[in-house]
Amino acid sequence: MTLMPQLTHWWPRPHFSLFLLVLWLLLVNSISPGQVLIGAVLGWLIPFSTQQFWPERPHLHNPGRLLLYMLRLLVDILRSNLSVARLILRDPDTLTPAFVRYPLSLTNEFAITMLASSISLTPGTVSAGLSPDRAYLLVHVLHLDDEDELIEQIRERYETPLREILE
Amino acid sequence: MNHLPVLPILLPLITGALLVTLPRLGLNAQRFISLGATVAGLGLVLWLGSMVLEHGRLVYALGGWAPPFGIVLVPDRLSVLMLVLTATLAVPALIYACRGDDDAGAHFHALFQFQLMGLNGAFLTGDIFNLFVFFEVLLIASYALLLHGGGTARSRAGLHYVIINLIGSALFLLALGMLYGLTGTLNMADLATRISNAPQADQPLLQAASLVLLVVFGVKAALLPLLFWLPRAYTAAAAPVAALFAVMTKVGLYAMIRVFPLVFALDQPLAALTAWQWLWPLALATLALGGIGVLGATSLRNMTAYMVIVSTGTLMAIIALGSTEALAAALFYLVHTTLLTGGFFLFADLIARQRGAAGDYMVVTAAMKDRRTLGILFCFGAVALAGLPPFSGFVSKAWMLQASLAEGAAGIFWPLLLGAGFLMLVALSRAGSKFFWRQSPERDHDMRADRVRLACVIVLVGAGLVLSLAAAPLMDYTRSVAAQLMAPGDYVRAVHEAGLRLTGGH
Amino acid sequence: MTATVLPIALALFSLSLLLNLYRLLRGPDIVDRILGLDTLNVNAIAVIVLGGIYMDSSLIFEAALLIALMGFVSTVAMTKYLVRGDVIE
Amino acid sequence: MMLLSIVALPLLGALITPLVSRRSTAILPALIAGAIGITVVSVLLSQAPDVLGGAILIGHYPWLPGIGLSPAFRLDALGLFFALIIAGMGLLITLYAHFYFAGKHGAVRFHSLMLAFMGAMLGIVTSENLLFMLVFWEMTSLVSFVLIGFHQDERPARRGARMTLVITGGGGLALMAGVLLIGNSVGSFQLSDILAPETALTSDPLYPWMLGLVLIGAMTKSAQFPFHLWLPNAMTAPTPVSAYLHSATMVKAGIFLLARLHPALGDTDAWLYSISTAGMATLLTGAFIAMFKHDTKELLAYSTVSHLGLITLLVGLSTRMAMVAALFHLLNHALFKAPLFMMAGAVQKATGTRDMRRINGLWRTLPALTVISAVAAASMAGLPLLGGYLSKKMFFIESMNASVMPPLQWLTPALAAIAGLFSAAYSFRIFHNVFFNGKPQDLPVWPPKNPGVGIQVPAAVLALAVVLVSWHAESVVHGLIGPVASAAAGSALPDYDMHQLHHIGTAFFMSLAAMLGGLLVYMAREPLFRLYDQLPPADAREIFEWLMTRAGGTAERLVHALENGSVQRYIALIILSAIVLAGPVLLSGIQWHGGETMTPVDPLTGLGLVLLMASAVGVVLGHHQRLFALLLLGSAGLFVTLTFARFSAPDLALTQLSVEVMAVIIMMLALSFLPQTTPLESSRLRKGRDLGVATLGGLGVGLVSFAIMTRPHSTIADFFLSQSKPGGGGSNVVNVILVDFRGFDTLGEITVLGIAAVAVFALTRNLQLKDRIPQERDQYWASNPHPLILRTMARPILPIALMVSAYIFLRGHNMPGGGFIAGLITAVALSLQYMAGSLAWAHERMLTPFRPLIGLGLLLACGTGLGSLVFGEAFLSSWFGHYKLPLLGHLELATALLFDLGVFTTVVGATLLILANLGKLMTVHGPGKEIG
Amino acid sequence: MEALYAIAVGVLTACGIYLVLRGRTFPVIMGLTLLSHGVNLFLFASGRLALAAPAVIGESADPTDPLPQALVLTAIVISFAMTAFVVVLALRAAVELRNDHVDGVDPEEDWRP
Amino acid sequence: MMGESMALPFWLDALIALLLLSGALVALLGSIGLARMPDVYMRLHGPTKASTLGVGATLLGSMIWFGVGHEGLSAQEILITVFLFATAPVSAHMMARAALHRRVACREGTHGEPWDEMDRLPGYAESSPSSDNQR
Ligand code: NA
Ligand code: NA
Repeated sequence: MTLMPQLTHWWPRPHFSLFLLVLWLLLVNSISPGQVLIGAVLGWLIPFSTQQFWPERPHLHNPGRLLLYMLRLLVDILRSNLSVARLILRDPDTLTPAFVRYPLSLTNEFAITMLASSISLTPGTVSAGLSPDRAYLLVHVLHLDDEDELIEQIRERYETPLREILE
Repeated sequence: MNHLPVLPILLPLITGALLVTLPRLGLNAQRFISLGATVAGLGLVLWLGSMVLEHGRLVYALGGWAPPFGIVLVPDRLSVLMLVLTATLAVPALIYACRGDDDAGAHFHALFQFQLMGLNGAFLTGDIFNLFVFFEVLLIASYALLLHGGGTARSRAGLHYVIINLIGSALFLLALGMLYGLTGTLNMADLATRISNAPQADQPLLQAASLVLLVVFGVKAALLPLLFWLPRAYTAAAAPVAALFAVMTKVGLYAMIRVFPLVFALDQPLAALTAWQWLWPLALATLALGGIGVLGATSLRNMTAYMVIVSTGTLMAIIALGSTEALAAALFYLVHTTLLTGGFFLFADLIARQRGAAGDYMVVTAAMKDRRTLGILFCFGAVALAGLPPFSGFVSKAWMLQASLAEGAAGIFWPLLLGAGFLMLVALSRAGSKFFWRQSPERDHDMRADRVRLACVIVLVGAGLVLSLAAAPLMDYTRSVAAQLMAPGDYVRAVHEAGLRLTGGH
Repeated sequence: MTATVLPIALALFSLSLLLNLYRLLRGPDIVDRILGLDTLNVNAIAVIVLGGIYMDSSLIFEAALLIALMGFVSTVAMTKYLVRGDVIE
Repeated sequence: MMLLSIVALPLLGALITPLVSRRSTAILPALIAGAIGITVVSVLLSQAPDVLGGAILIGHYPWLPGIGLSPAFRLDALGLFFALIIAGMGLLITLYAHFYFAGKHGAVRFHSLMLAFMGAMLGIVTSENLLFMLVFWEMTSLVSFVLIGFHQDERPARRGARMTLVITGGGGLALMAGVLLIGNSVGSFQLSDILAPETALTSDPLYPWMLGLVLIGAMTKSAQFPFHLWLPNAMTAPTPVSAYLHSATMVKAGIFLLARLHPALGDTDAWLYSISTAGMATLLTGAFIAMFKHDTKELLAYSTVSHLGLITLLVGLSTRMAMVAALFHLLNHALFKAPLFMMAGAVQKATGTRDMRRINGLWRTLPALTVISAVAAASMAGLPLLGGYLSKKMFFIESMNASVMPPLQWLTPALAAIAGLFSAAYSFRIFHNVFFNGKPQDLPVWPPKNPGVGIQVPAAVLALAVVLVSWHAESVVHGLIGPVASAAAGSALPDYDMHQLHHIGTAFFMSLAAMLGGLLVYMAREPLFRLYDQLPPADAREIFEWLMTRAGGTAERLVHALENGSVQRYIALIILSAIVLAGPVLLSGIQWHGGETMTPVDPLTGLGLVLLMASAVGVVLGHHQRLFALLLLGSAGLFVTLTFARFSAPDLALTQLSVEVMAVIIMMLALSFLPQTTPLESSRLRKGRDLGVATLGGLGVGLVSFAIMTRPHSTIADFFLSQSKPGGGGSNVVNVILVDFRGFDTLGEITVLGIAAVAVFALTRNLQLKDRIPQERDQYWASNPHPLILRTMARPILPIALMVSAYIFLRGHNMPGGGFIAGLITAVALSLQYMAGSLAWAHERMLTPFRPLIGLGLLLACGTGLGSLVFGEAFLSSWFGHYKLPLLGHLELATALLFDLGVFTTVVGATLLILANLGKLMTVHGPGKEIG
Repeated sequence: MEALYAIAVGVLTACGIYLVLRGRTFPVIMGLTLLSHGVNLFLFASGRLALAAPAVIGESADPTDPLPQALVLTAIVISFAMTAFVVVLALRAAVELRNDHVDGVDPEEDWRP
Repeated sequence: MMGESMALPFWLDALIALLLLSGALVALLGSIGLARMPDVYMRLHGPTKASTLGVGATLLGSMIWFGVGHEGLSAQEILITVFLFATAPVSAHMMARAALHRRVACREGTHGEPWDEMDRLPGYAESSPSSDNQR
């Protein structure tokens, strides 16, 4: 059913196949040869048969840095939650919410997505929209102190690393 | 191991699945496959019938799991009667459909096969939850078939039909929950045993379950306050579908006479059941309403739909008497009325096709090209349906009247039955004279009736005569069916023994 | 210690569920309600997992997994419906 | 065989006639009919000596002995007498009809029907089995219906036919009831048993019913007041039909029946009063009205009504010779009325009309017919020495002898005399008005032409018979009527003193008075006509039609008041039925708490259930805002899932969850095209009613659920738990039940899903929507349907979800999961691609043969089941095995997995087929493009 | 617990019945869904309520009755199929009849999709 | 009910307890935000971050609890966590987009105007009220 009309690559996504194999082994909670075989077969078969659904192949320049980026993001998430907690428990009237347009310099779709997600997961910001020409992200800020600082922070912490990793 | 009992379910299932698998198959190929399977199905059930005649009753344990744990099919005389009746109706209905009705929408043949599968399954199963499942199979197929061809009337009637049956299904599940919660089993024979041994404290709940089941089956069988979905649905359906639907109301009836005598009346007379005591007045009211409806109908299809109600009212009233003889008479009448009303649905369509925009409405139009043939056919059919001699309607009516007299129920039943017959006579004579005698002065319709369609109608209407001529063996058979039904202990024993055989072999 | 904390955690999540349902019922906008339902789904995952620890069984963790998947898909479907008036086009 | 042939020959003839002669003007049908008539008459005559001597010939042909329905024939004097009239008349009518129809269409049809009728009529009079007699009885009604409607394009013909059928058919049903009562009481439907002296029906408690029902049958057939209305309206039939059916034969069937059953049912006061009253009323009504009819056939029809009344009255009188008089008059009536009808037919042919005000002085044109008619009319008028006079005089004598209501002893003879007077008057009229009475006036056929000799021959034969019977009255009465009457009375009658008839006594003067009175009335006809015209017009046909229309209309209204097309009412009725039926049973002394100890409520579960209820109530309260209600429905689904999870049903939780999401998406897809809000249109009353029904229903279900849960439980579950592993090869018992123990249910279940998907495909196939309603005022749609962020994130989700799906599928047999859930996960993952991309985008990327997928899934599941047949096992028998493979280690193979794969495939195919076809509705895919 | 559960079943059923009696297709369909929830929970309870006793061999000492679970599973699937169908049918009826009243006749006005 | 016989090292037990408790607290915080905040855009913040994190912490706790001696390491929790973190922003984005599309008002005093340049706004470029039904 998901076998597409045009199969272009016999092994479209080696990394992803590996990820699926690990996922499988974790799911079945076993590393018996049989399960490895099944996991490997599925890990190849599923990306193979659905490759047309995921046509873009983002070339990771530096997988290690991506991992690092994730880690930093995680820390940011934790931090952001503490700050958001304070905000939430404050009297909402004292908050100064804002919509901020963040000018994008990224062009890669995956990178934009990653950026938008990072923004949403981190302190007091939610990416609320993307302009059709992908010129800027509309960001809703729960409590805005300084718009420029916020934009600069995002650019420095997320956009720049992402451009380096993904573009 | 003899697998015959399961084949009447599998054959249409596989045929239907095959037709769905090959959606680009040409119409003629579909017809060929569908018709072949239906005819083969007729052969199959006849063969099964001969085996049942030989053994009385077969018990087929699916998956080899002993009852009451696994699902069993228990083809007995009643099953065979219903199976053969369905197949007999299905063949001409399908042939009729193959003349063009099947092309009015998608997947007619697959749906038709699934419908047969559901019907056959319902007639064969010995497990009450499995009965529910087959009810759903036949219902979903019937929803689709009812809507086959499209149009506003169908959408409207279909919506009602579907919603009401969904509520019926919910009630069915409710009753099943009650039964399982109190007995812990689903096999009908086992249920019977457990219910007859149930503690006194559970009796009100079990009775309530039986009454909910009465409502469920009553919706399908068209019992009075539950039947109002029927006239429009049957009037709106495509002719071959309506013809097949003639057997659909009988499924509800089948379920009644399958479940109640066996499951709830193992150790008490049927007539003592609360459900049965309700059935009597409600059925009589149904009969009365059907008669009035026949008189008030404005189209032949609508009239036939009300004749279906008359017939179900009659049937339920007579089975409500609870005697073997009454049951036998009812079963004979069931065969007669199913084939005849089925044939009449086709006939109404045949006429409608000849009369242009007037359709089967009872208005005056130009003369039909084939009005001689059609008129004679109408005459025969009307006579048979109204219960006049020499056709099977008369035979069955005479029998039912006698059986009800023996039960001391003549005082109410006779006037109603005879009165309904009278109203049918009035209505049919009016319809006939409008269709065939009265013509507006415009130019005659010059289209001839399709010969194959005509033949299908002749076959079904002719059943009235055939059933009358072959009444003696059929009556013997329905007597034996009734006798078997009224001895539920044998059923229970047979299933129990089959269970023992299987567990012994395990 | 886990045993002590578990009921407290469950109680806190129950409170969360209540607050989510409040938002779902209260609105005012349909987006608020969707948000309420989405959060309800997320918290239900935690409740299931805590229930699993409580019953010492990970048997129902697939249910949590499915809630994550299904909750996401239904949120997407609903927001898409709001924006496009259609879900699949 | 001989008995059978009497009935069978004409019936066979009826079938053969249309087959052998295709031209409807051919002579062949008449020849066949004639030959059959002659044969039957000969057969009857050959038996006459024996039968009249008292022999009773009986032949049995067992058919349905179980319900007493077997053809059995009987020829006794009574039957022979009637059979001879039927066959003999039939012969003459055949001859007459041949000339009547000469050159006209319809002869074949007519002869065929006539033969059918003759056979049926012979069947009635020769039936030994009373139940089987009904077959013939109804057949005569039906044939008569068709014959009356012979001229289909004439409105009166159609109406007359219908009226006849309704009245006689209805009477037949009453008769059926009566016959069944008799048969039940006697224990047999054979006349030999019923008429046996030891049978005591008259003391049966149901006797009044038997008599009443039989009487209704007889009265409708024999056109007795008030059922007589059909007969005049039946005159629209061709004249041979009127002459045969409606004067000579069919209308006598009722009288035959009374005569036949007289031994069993007669000799009671009930018999006497009911029958003689009916007869007298008919006699008077018919005679009176006949006088005022200007149409020859109508006059004759009312005259027939009157004479039938007379005969009925005689049958009802309990005097010793009444039966003789009745039968003798019956013979005379047949002989004189038939030629008069034939005359009417011939005159119509000659003049083109039947209106006596226009037909005059035909004696010049039709001299022979004038003579014939003179004889017949004289006999009808009761002119001395003719048969009619004799039988009528017998009637007068019997009316005086009768011991009806002693205080009113004079009444019967007085009424009889009045009837005789009118009878004489109309007899004069029909003769005088037609053949004399000046010149014809503007006839349609001018000059009147002689229709030929042939058509007059049968009438002449009958006129001759009138003379002969009159001449030899004594021997006819002694030799024929006597034995017949004995047979009818059930015992031998004393010799009838024929000299009494020639005696000049009271009866003679009554006859004379009637004659003269009749003459006077006839002379004074013009003022009488004017007087009659001033009576309020009471056209039976109009009344009948009005009644029928009214009945139809009332029925229609009544039915539509009940079946009013409101499904809300139907649903309420269904639910109320369940409540009303089950409610009282539950309330009568049930112990709600079954005795088992209850599980204590833990707060979390309690909260979950409360939230579930809150969601449900929220759906109700918020249902006017549809999307909102849908969200709450989703929430309710979530809490149902949690409930299942809490109460140890992980499989259910998984299934409920996946199904819920799918269902909500499907509902949302549909909601795109539906109004977003539900109007506030229920009245307060309606809401109250619904709330009441809902409360009762919910209360009932809740209480029953409680009652069940608190009762002890013993189930077959132990078997499943113990056999799941060793027998089914899986440790997830629910899954083993689904794919093995009760795999057949699952097969049915996926079939339902597959059918539903195919049905959705069929429903949406020609439904193309390019347009939809705005959700709210000034609503417009975003132009970008596929936001980038969603699109990007959806891509990796698909393979991961498929992996999860594979995992859920493979572990299903041992752990919660299985083909169904895996299928839904796959479907949901793909539907996310529909949402993030588009239908077209997704479909470019996959083969989309969803229907084949459904079919293949079903075939796979079914094929797995069939596989076991090869090994001699029952359908769906499972097989599993454990293998130890080198390198790979432990491996378990089970057919159940294959079955589950079928389930998986069907579910994926069905779900996607539904989604895709709903999704395509607003998408321009090109007209009629099929998806799936 | 049984009592509360029974109340929940009753409330679901009552809500379902009330909605099923509405005049527009969409609430009716939602009512049918609620009704089937109620009925499924009812059927489920026919095997009695058991905590932490899934019918998976080896998972618990005294597993609950698995049969009602299998029945409810079948019922869920069937009612899903039926819901899908009736939704589409309601849609089709609304398009063809130009209103979404269950009887196909809008008491107020015609609505055009 | 829970396997209390299982002896966990104290620090692990404490870690699990901490994770569960803090997770529940954080999640509750998110829900409080959902309930308390004055407009839909502000309400989005709580669930998107706090609930996701809270549930994530709970899942981590569960993973450790089951991983250490109960049933072995199970992937479901990892998968769920990853999945939640991946999808929460998307959901939030979609919801915000929907709210914007529906022109749900933001609280008084919100800085910035999301709708000021209608044609420049996400998803609005090619759409106008007059052409709403033509696609
Ligand atoms: Na005249
Ligand atoms: Na769409």
